[in-house]
Amino acid sequence: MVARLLDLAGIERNRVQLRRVSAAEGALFANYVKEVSQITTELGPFDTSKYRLRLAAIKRALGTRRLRWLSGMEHRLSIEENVYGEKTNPELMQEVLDESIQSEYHKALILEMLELQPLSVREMAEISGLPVYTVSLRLNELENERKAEFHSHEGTTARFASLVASPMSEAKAADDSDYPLLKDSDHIKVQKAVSH
Amino acid sequence: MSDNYEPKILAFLCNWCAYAGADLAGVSRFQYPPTLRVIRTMCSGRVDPLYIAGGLINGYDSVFISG
Amino acid sequence: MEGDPGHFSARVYQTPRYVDISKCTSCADCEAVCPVELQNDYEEGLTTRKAIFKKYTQAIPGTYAIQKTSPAPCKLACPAGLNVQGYVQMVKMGNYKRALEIIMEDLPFPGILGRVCTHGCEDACRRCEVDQPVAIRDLKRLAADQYDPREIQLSSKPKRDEKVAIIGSGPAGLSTGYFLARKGIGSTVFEALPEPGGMLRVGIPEHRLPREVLEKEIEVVTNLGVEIKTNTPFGPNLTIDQLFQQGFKAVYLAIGAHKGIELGVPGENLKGVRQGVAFLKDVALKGTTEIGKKVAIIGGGNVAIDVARSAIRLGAEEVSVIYRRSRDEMPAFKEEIQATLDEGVNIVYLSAPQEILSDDGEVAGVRCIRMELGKTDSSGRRSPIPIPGSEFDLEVDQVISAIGQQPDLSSLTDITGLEFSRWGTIEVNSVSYATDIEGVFAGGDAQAGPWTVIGAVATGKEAAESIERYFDGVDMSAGREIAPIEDVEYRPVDEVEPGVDRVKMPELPAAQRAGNFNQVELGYTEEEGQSEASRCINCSYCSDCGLCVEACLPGAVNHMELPVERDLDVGAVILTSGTDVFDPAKLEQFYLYKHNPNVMTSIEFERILSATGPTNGHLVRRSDDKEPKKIAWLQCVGSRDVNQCDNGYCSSVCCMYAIKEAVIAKEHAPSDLDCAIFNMDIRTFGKDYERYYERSKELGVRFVQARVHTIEEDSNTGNLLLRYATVDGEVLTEEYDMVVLSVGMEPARSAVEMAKEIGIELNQYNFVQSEEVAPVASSKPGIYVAGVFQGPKDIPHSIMEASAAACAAGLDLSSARGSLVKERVFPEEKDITGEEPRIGVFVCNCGTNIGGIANVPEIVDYVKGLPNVVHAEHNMFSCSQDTQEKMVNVIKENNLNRVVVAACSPITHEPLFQETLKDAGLNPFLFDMANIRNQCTWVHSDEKEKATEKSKDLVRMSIARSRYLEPLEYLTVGVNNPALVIGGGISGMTAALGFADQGFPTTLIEKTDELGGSAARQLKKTWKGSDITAYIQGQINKVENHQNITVLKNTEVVDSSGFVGNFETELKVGDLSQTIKHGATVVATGGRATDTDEYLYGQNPRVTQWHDIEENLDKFDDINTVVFINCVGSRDESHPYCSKLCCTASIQEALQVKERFPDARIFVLHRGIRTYGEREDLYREAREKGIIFIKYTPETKPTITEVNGKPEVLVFDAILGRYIQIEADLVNLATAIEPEENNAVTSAFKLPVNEDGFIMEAHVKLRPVDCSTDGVYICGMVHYPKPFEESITQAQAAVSRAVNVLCRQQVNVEPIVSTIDQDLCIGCGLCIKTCSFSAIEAETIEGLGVRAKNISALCKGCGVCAVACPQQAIYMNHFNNDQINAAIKAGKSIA
Amino acid sequence: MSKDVIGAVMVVGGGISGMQSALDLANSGYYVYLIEESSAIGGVMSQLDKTFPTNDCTM
Repeated sequence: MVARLLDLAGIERNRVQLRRVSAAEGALFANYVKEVSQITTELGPFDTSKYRLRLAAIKRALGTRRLRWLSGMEHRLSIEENVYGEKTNPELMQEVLDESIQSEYHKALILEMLELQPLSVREMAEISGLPVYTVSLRLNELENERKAEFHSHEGTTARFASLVASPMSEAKAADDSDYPLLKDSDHIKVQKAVSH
Repeated sequence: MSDNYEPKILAFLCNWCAYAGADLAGVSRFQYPPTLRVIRTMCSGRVDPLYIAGGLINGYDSVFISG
Repeated sequence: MEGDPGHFSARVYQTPRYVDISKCTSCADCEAVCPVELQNDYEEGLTTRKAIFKKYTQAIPGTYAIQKTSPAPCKLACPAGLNVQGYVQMVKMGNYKRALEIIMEDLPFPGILGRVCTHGCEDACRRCEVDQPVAIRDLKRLAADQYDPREIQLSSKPKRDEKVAIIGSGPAGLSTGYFLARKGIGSTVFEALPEPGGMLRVGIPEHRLPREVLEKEIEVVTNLGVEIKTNTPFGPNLTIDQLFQQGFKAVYLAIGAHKGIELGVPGENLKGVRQGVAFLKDVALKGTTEIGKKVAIIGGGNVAIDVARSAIRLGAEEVSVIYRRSRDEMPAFKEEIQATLDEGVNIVYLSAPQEILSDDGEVAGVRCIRMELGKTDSSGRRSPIPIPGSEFDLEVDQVISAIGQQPDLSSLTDITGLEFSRWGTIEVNSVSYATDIEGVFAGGDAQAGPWTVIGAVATGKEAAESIERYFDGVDMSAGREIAPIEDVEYRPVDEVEPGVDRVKMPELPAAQRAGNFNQVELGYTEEEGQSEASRCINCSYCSDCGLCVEACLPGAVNHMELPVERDLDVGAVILTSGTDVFDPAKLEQFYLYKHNPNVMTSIEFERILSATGPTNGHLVRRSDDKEPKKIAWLQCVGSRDVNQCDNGYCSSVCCMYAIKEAVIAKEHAPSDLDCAIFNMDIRTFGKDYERYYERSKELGVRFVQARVHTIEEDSNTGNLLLRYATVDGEVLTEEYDMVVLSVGMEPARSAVEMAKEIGIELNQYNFVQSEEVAPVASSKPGIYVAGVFQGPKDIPHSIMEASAAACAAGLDLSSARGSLVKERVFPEEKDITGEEPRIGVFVCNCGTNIGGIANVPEIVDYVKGLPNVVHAEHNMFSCSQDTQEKMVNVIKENNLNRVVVAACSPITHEPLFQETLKDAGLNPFLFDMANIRNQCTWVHSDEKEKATEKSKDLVRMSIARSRYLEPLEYLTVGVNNPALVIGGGISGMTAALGFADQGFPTTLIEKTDELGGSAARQLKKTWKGSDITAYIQGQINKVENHQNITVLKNTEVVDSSGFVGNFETELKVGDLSQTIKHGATVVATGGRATDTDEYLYGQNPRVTQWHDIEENLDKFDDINTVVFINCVGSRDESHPYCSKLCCTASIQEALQVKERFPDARIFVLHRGIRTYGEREDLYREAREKGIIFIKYTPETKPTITEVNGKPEVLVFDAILGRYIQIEADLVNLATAIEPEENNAVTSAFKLPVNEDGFIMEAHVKLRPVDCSTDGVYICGMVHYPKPFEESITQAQAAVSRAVNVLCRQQVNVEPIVSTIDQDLCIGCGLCIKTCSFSAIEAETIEGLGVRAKNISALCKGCGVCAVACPQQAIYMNHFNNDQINAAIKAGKSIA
Repeated sequence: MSKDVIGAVMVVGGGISGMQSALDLANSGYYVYLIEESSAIGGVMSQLDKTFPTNDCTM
């Protein structure tokens, strides 16, 4: 899933590497580190500023209930049979996955853009490089989900604004500059102390 | 690529498999480039996709997960 | 070992490690300096290791140990007791300084003795058993030549004020002065001659001992403050009383033996006749002396040879040495005799002088007489007898006699109280060298008679010791006798490769020797010395060179450690002494094992495959390091073999490990590796083994049914030719790159000896004799056995037996449970809620492991600058005892509430530091480790700055993470201790009794209405033939009226909830339900033989299965042909596994039929007979009794048709190559075994079941009795089909595992678990599905609906649920999001 | 069975069986003396690379 998102954001998929190493394979681990370092060196330094917006979108997309549900259920849905003993065929499964990842990513991107200031569809298309048609389609979905709404008119162009506080902005309000990711809600700590 | 450019790689190593494997590489003195910044987790399953995104946002050049 | 069950006292001998476990940090600095290379047994001799070694990298205890036996033969042979092996090893390493330090511990004159010593050590050198002895003397000289002995720093005791007078500056006198000086006692040496050195000066000519060497080494003594007064002969104006008056507290007489012995022949006092010693003295002192043209020298010792060679150098034209015996008896050095012959001296053997002829007062000749050798005289040499009438004359103008010396006692005779022996030597106490006069001692040649230089030095050393004791008023001879050392196991000689001959000492060519006294032996070059020194075979392993002591920073090495004999008072003993792998060297002529390096045992192959092995896991041939293309495995080497070795049993594991090695080898080898396993039958009978075997076929492993008898070798390629006959009789030869011998197991030799000693009965194969009804008990009550010492078995079975033995031992001692176990008590924990983080950082140097690469002080300074860090320091070894105590104080003084240690790996050391935090009253989870050793300095050792940078980053990440650490409490869960056993068969009953006898109340439930299970119904005898019906009935009675067991028949499990220690299970007893609370559950629902519709079973009464044939034997009387068919329904699609029992059962029944109907023809149709372990004897017995075994394959299955009422079997016989027809009277089938229906139980306790319906254990190999849900254990056939005694073993094992939990009041659970926030949770159940430990359950809370709830006791803290939760409602203790994010950010940013 | 029973067991041999017995006994409240001939426990199993049938590493 992360790989698909990276593709969408135009970030090299190879920047995320996975390997399987057992506790006895010391030599293998050393070789993998060399391999991964080599790959990363070839990819060159990763300039976060260039991708700041799109990374924020990825983060927001990954935080959505839909994608987390899908990543949790993916294994079960594709491998195990359902109640009637049928298995979903893999291609269909993949299609559904790709489509939902893409839609969530685009919506997240739009919300990130609107985060800065109200924008029109055309402006958003220019900034994000997405085709106008996609932007308006996603914007429409956001409106249905009451995450974005019409904001104002300027001449013939209509601008929209986001209704949702993105985890990014919430962080900005809370404390220092960097982007905290997943904030533990405070009352978990209280609840934990009580339970045992 | 200038040779002094040293990539920074965020590594999530599972405590029972990869981390122990890395220790063994150390004991047997297998040399490898000092690019890793290791975070030990109880299992590779613990690595939330958000951490991967977090890693890239924070400027790591790549993220390496080993179970 | 004595005593009786419950109270044994065992005497245990502990060999010293010579390394203190509490101090050693296994940093390996000592190993780097150790000179001794030994065979590494752990690597099966493929690599070498040092005398100080760690058995393997991950060894526990992870510290070093030194292998050392008693002092080497060379050290014992040397009169002065030099540590020969020590300095020879130092010369090998080129460390001449260290070599001299070792030598000069016992000898002040390395250079001198390096040239003139009689080297008794070389005769004792065990290298003689290989080729020639090590040239020890020449190596000592090399050390003295390479490094100046005068610069060696010698340890000496503090100065004392007593003074000693030493008479005579020979080797004895000077060395006494040397040893006294080192004891802080000053001494003055009085020498009669103008030059010091005694015989060294005047007795040994310069071509053997150059002057500068003598001068240099005398300086060694004088540098220590010994004063030498020359030209002061002992006598009238220098008497003992005067010396005592001058303040000397002791006198040491070392005047040597300078007087020659008269020839006792007429004409002796003619002018031309003189004494050899006087001759040498003149040459030494005056540089020359008058010499005749033709010189005759009488005598055969070193003095005679020295005189002869000196005479040649002084210009004598013709020199002849006259010796009354033959060359072999000459006492002079062999190499000296050879040298003198080279220099033109002729030696006249077997003749003695009778008279010296004179011509007007001048010597004109010498009349000699021929001798012949008679009987050996007292000196051990054959005494010479003159042959009458064999006189002959030698025309000479000078005669020098050198037939021996004796002390010149002229100056001593008037000393009252001085005794003399009949050889004219001073009489002393043989141990203390004290004369009868108080304060007067004697030594050297004057006391011992003419002896070696090293002997004189030795007397000097002993005398110095006595004088010191004399001054201290201590008994001079107490504890100084050297106890003889018997039956020492030195390093075996066969470990040494012969063929490296002794390095020849380079010599001055004979031509250049005339006319000068230049040194003849030129001494070794460094290369020659080092290659000669490497011939030393290190007899006592460690050479005591002491380098490791210096190299060890924590000072953990202690060579003085003594072996300890301890008496252990124990209640029970368990023998798990394991196995020695069969050594195929005995069968070398067949397998070329030692001969060709490419033939190796399976253990060696394991080492080759191991990532930590000699080739780091790279699969290469040993002969040329090439990657093999074809490897062959030969099965049953040393097993199932009664003609070449008497191991008639099958070792049970070789087939499986051969397949595994083939599969793993294929993984290692890049190209397509061809693996072939030559076998008689492939025995994969264990759980999941058959699938493993099938999968290996898919991976391309070839199985050739043939037993290769001999291996030939293609000598130039090193390849191996295997000749074998295939099933259909064709003889093939194949060439292989490597051959692996699947060697079997033998009981460990040391274990067999021990068992005999403590009176344990062994069976014919030397495994422990045990009954089937008590498989882990031995013949001696209270002593149990487990593992391979009980019989050949695989690891899962060994582990089951280990637990069973633990249960049996526990049973005996349950009254004393917990009596000797100590609980560690910690100070009260400080509450830190609300405090700002106060972080303490401890960076470790780990000797040079970290400090040598990363700049530790720089890291410490950097860390001081980080926020919340209130204290930072670095230590040499953080894990050492003293640093731990220091850390506790630092934590308290600085009121720290977080601790970060930057050192090695948390996996190995986190618990250790957590204990330290507890000692400081801090919650152990407020701690984090940065791994800057294993994952940084050790792996970036050549990039020092980058390693330092990386270390800074890693420490910063740990600090960032530590800011978010929270105190966590161990979750304690109460345990109620009744046990529930499900299934009343043999296993169930054994388990129930196991619990009940230990005092745990037990409920045994049985589905049917009677106990005994399938075994009771079917099994009459075990494979060994012992009748078990009585035993089963006995068990049933015991169970039914045991006061701790409640038996519930016709009972089934409905449902169960709770977790380990707290189960609540609902039962249906008959038709009323009942719930019980219990702490552990043992599932023993057993298995049963399946019925089949093949082979007319059920249609023809003559076709029976398993043991039912016994009824048919009584029913029918026309029994003359019986056919057994194995693998009916096993190892095919319906049951793709081996039911393990059938082969043994069929053969057992076949033998019974043969017994009752001796002339019946019996056939066994099989797909490979799997009589594993000692069951192989049954198979052999069956073959001997004429039972015919026919192998069929799944494709050529036999068929049965009914011909007038009798089953007629048609089967293809591969050996005959055609079908054969058997009219059988009876047919018996061995059908597959399935588990009894167990859905109710498996769903109630959430137990996973494999495809065949058997319950899956936590780990098929290492935890074969536990289930993945803690607190539930399985045993008997429900786990997998197994014979009667293995069911009993597994039942006892299950009890032992369960008692681990039941015996406690409460169970501590690691707090690293997940916590679900039920407000955020929407009850989607995703976490419940993803948790593989079923540690989350759904709970309905009114008003909220369904919510997920943790079962912390079962949670392993992996965190998979936290990732899967769409609501991000799960919080992971100790690895929560804040901590991980902080670490991610810290890794990159500077702050 | 002698009268004063001692709650300790001597396990002779530090291989896989010895270690398992020792662990079981220690966890069941008995004091264990584990007697090993060589300088470290582990026995023959520690020399193996992988174990069947799961191909786990033996370490």
